[in-house]
Amino acid sequence: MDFAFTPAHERFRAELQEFCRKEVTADLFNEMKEAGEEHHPGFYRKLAERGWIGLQWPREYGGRALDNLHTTIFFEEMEYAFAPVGRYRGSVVFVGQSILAFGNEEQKRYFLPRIARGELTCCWLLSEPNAGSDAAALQLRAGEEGDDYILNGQKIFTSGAHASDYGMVAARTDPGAPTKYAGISLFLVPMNSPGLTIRPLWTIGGWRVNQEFFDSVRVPRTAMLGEKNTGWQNITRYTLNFERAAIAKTGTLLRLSDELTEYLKTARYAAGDRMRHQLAALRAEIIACRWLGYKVAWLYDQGLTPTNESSMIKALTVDLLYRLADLGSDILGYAGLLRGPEAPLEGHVEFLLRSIWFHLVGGGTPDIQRNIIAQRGLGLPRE
Amino acid sequence: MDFAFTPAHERFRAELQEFCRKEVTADLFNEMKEAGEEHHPGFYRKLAERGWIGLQWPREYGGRALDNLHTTIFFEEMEYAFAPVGRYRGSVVFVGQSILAFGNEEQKRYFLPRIARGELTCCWLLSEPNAGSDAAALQLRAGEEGDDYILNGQKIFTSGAHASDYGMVAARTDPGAPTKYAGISLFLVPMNSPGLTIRPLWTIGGWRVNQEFFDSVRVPRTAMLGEKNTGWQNITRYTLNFERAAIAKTGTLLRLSDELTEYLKTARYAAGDRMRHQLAALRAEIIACRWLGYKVAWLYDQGLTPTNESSMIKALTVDLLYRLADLGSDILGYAGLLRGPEAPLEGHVEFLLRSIWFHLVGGGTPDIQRNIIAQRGLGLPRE
Amino acid sequence: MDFTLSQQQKMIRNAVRDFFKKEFPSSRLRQIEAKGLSDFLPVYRQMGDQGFLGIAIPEEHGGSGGTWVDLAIFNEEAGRALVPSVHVSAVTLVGQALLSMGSQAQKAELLPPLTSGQTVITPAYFEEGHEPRTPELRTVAIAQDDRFVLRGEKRFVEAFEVASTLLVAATDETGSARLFLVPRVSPGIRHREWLLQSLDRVADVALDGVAVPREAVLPASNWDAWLDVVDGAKIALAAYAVGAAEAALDMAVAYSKIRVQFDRPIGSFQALQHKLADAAMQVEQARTLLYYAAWLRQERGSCPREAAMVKLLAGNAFRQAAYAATLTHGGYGFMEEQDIQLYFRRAKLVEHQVEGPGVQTEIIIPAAG
Amino acid sequence: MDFTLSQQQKMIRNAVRDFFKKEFPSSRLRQIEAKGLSDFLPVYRQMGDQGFLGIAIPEEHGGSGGTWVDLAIFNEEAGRALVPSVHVSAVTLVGQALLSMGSQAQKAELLPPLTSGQTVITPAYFEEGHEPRTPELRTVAIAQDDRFVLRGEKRFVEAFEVASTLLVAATDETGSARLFLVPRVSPGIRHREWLLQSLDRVADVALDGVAVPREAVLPASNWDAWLDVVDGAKIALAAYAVGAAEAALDMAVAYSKIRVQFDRPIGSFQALQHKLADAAMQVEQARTLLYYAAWLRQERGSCPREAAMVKLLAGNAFRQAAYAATLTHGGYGFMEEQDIQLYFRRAKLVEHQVEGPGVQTEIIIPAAG
Repeated sequence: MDFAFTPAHERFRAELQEFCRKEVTADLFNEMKEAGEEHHPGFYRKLAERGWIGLQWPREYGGRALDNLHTTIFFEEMEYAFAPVGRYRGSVVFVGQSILAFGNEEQKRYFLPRIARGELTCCWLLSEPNAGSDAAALQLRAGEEGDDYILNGQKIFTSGAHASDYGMVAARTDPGAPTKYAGISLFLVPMNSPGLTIRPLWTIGGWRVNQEFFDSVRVPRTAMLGEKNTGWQNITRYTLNFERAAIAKTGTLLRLSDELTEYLKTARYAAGDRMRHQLAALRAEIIACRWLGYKVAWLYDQGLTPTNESSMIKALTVDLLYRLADLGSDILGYAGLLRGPEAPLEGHVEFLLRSIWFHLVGGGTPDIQRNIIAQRGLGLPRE
Repeated sequence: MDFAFTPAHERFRAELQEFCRKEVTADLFNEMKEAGEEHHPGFYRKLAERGWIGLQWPREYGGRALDNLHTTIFFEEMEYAFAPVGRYRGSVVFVGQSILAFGNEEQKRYFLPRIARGELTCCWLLSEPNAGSDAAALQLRAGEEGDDYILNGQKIFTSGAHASDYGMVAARTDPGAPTKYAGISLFLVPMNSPGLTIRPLWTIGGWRVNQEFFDSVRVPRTAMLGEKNTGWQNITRYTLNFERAAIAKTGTLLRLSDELTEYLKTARYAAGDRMRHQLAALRAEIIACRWLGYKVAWLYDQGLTPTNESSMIKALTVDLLYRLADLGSDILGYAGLLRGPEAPLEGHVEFLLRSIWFHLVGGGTPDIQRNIIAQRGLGLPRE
Repeated sequence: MDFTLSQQQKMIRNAVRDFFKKEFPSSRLRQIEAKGLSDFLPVYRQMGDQGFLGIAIPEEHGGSGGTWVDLAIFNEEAGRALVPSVHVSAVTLVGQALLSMGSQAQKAELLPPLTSGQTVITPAYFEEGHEPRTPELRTVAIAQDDRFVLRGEKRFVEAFEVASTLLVAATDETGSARLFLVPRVSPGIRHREWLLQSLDRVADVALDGVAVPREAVLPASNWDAWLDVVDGAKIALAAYAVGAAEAALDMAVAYSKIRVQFDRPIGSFQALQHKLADAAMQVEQARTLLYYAAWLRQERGSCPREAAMVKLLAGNAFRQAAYAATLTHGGYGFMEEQDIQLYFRRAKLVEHQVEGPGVQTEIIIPAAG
Repeated sequence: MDFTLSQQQKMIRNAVRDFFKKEFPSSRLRQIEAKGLSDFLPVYRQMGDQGFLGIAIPEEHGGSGGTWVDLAIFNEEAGRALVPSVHVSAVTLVGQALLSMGSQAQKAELLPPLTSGQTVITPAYFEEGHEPRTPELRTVAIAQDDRFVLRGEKRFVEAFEVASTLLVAATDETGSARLFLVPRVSPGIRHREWLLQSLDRVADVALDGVAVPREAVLPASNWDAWLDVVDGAKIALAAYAVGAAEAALDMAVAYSKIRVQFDRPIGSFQALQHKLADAAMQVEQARTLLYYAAWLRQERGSCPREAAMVKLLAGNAFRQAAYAATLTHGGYGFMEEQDIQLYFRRAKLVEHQVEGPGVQTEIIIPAAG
């Protein structure tokens, strides 16, 4: 047992903090409003310039060959600073990590360095109108035609489809497979492909997600990521676990609980003292989750696949996000309902309460996480 | 909408309070310890003398022909006084009400007046070692032999089996029925029948329940209660709903929340003020449940079968009992763990935390109640 | 005891429900979210024409008569349709305040246009740093000659955008909290508009030496009487919350019956069933207490503890039902184009409206004296 | 960073687990529940022989050495087996107090028999009406000649029945809180025994002019140093809670796999799965924080906030896991003859032991100064 960070970790954290102090500005947010998602190309470029994209990737693919704890520290500090890392998550974790985990050498050599240089952004297309929690029921069809695959169907709820160069698309390549879990393959599809239409879906969280219509979208055979018909296995073994751990927003939890603690110190009122104790109880859970997040990163560094822990950290942190936003709203009182950067705590509590749904639903609902914990973690029988 | 009690209700309540002030004594509890259940024959006799058994039954069966609100008020006041009404519940509500609901004229004329006079006590035998939540899976067999039925099998978790004259026993009369829900019948069985053995099972709540072994217990055909093979329908339509509404211990909730409020007034300490607010939030729910309990009684008075509401009041009150006991323990601090009548609040909080399981499990677990609310109340589909 | 609505009450409920179904579909709410309350005024006036706004105001004052139970029925339906709560501000707070504290002249002049929906008067009583239910207001009203001059800052004034007049709570020279009718366009009034999570608009209002005539004060006004009005409005708002909670639950139940995942309706999954069963229990609990509190208010008058209890429970029920219902809709739940999100975005607001959740437990079990 | 146990730590864990499996089956616990702690002493002495009691006490003082992480490992296993927490009283509180505040003579005389399990000294520091963590004790120690005379009343003294000596917290003439070693059989000591929900026994102890020699005081004792000892014991107890929680959860998981209702294992029901998943998450959360806090205590010394956090979380985890696990057992859950109830009956106790739940949040975020 050793809970110490290395000096390299500490230096990295300090560097991130310094960077965010300088670079995370109000302008950034104003400019993002147009983009419609938590992403800012200029800011993203700066991250690339610092060498902070692909921290955990081998040097031969443009990475820095650092441990996964660096990535966890990166997210924590970025979230603490409310820095925009939405497309970073999509490009680097959901897609980039997947390419590293089960892509072929050619794909790794093509995509990873470009992602690391900030030249190429990605998004991840799994859900369909009729395949949400039951993602394996997806129906988007990829049929073979000569050396190509032709994609037909729909995807929905995709973050950043409109801001990405490539999409990682889960498609059905063998409709006759014995189970729905067999016969799924993944493809890396240029988002500007002919036949691919993107419709914005606006969320109450302010950011947009998208619905995509694939009308005979043609990709070469080489666009396939991972072995044919093993897509579902790769998704559940790799991508979804990466996703779950990466959306556990410990940094946001730390920041908002710090700010609410400060708020209670300055704005004293009768109910505040009582809420201070509720906040303290949440704080204990937040600190526990912080270390659970480090543990998940460390498990990856050990070459393990922490499926159970990834579901746990996701379920725990989203529950904390919701409870913190709700308590925060009570702490701020009516003022906690005001929108915008001039509202108390720059409107972050209000925004979190409204945007909580990205975290609740993304990477699988709380019910799905609990199913996984019960069945994989505790070994309870399926129905 | 009218939430007023009649003068008769008010008088009745005052009468009950006066009676309890006089009759609920420390001796009562000391003497009950031997009996091993929340029942005291002397006290029970006094209830009968007052005419308080069978309040809601027709006069022709020895009842008082009063509305069900009287019964609800009766339980509330008795529970408020911590008076022993365990065998009352079993005899009058679980069994007596069932006889009234679906017994034949002869059974009504035989049993109800005797119960009302306090001469005859009853218990209700449903669960079996392998049929708990899935009560309809019961296997105790009642085979026909001439004019008799021969009962073989086991029952378990029976309150008051050792203190009852008759047991209402659910038994399988048609093992070949197409579903487990068909082929069940109910019998009124003398608890001193040859072949019937009673083994005590001691609970952490201090009271005993029992396990019963039926070794060729013979009862006449006339012992059957309700139509043959319709037992399950009667149980779910009547008995379980009676049971659920009757074990919603609003009186206990009112009493303990009153006492804890008083305690917080006198024993002031830093954490107390915070807990006062938690107690207040529970208090609001308790008052809501009190009226929900009256509503259930009133629905019965309208000739309705409030299945959904009975499950709700049971699930809500047991959850409140647990949360109140847990909060009460925190309010009292370490002293809340002390056993016995010299402990704070006469040990009632400690006892409730330990005996909560009677209420949690009795009449069906919280999960079972929620299944009923979802499927019957909201009309959601079964799996 | 009787837990049913009377025939007349059922008629009210059906009339209100039909009216909102026709006149207030969700498209109308979206329009108001985009453009503000002025787009609501035509419907609001129709509500006045239908007599809905006059419920629990005596006919002699231009009201429709009826009881607090009737008012609860109306608000339950208003909540079900997520109708903007202008009526709570203008009638249940201001109207009732006029009834209990106003002069004959004030009642005669102001109540009829309030109950007809022709006029909106909105209360301005929240202040920064004000400890709820204490009369220590920082806004002051100084008597000068034949006028009062008001100075201070009020926060979170609802329906400001459509109000002709504000009912401002201020401390007079004797140190008592009094209520003053202040035209919204008075010189010395500045305001700043905020957008809420719900996309409703509220205003912070600065009164910088606003002069009103002596008759602008509600003659019988005092802080206790105002708190009693607040208690009444809490019951109305609790009814709104119960109706909204049930509507959200209904939508979730309906959706969960038709949405198929894993080859079965999602409503057949036990975890979802229990989530919705929990919401149903909370709604039932809140509704039972609601009608008790409304009845008590009608029969006994003041009932601060019950008002606090039901505000707390109904607020919780709405918040939790809206959460469970939105979650039931999965990814669709938080898309703007879906209606369920309208409920979620308003749940927390209703908890804070009129009087926030933090103070209710204080009323239910006050600190030992 | 490293989240694994070292080889040596794994050996400790296995040794302790095997020991308790063999020497402390549930039948032994039931025996102690019936007859009291004297029936536990033989096992306790064996624990001393095995070196378990000396963990985190330096070898020079008769301890086994090792770290706070090792101590956490030991306590996790003790909690798993529900071993009476005499070691927390006698070693983690009193032993550590002697280490940090005792004289060389006291350490030399008392630590070896404490770590060998030959002697039990138990702390007496709770008082009626005492506001936790404040030094205002009502028990006083007045210096008279070569003695201190103690007067006051202590509550909830654990392990009193087997203790030779009490470590009594009392206020001296300068107003400082000090610690005194007081033989249990001293003239002037009266006690009253209580039975707890867990069927453990605790004593209220009255000190009615109990005289002890000058050397009975721990020379470096003061309230802050004592609170630091308390913080350490909270980490140990949190470990106990985590182990107990996991054991209860394990029992529930095992039972739910074999218990069949509705023709399927009850563990296949989603509602039950989610209940147990929630418990598993709480245990994981608490355990992660536990090892962080133990490590921090070892590396940095004092860590009151982390100790408070882990006491709170681990207490919650144990209570909720025990509740869920008992409920999983249905009607069997609360039968005396079943083992799962042993966990439920102790969960609330562990929350209150050493320092109750009410004070932990106060430590995590103190009131603004």
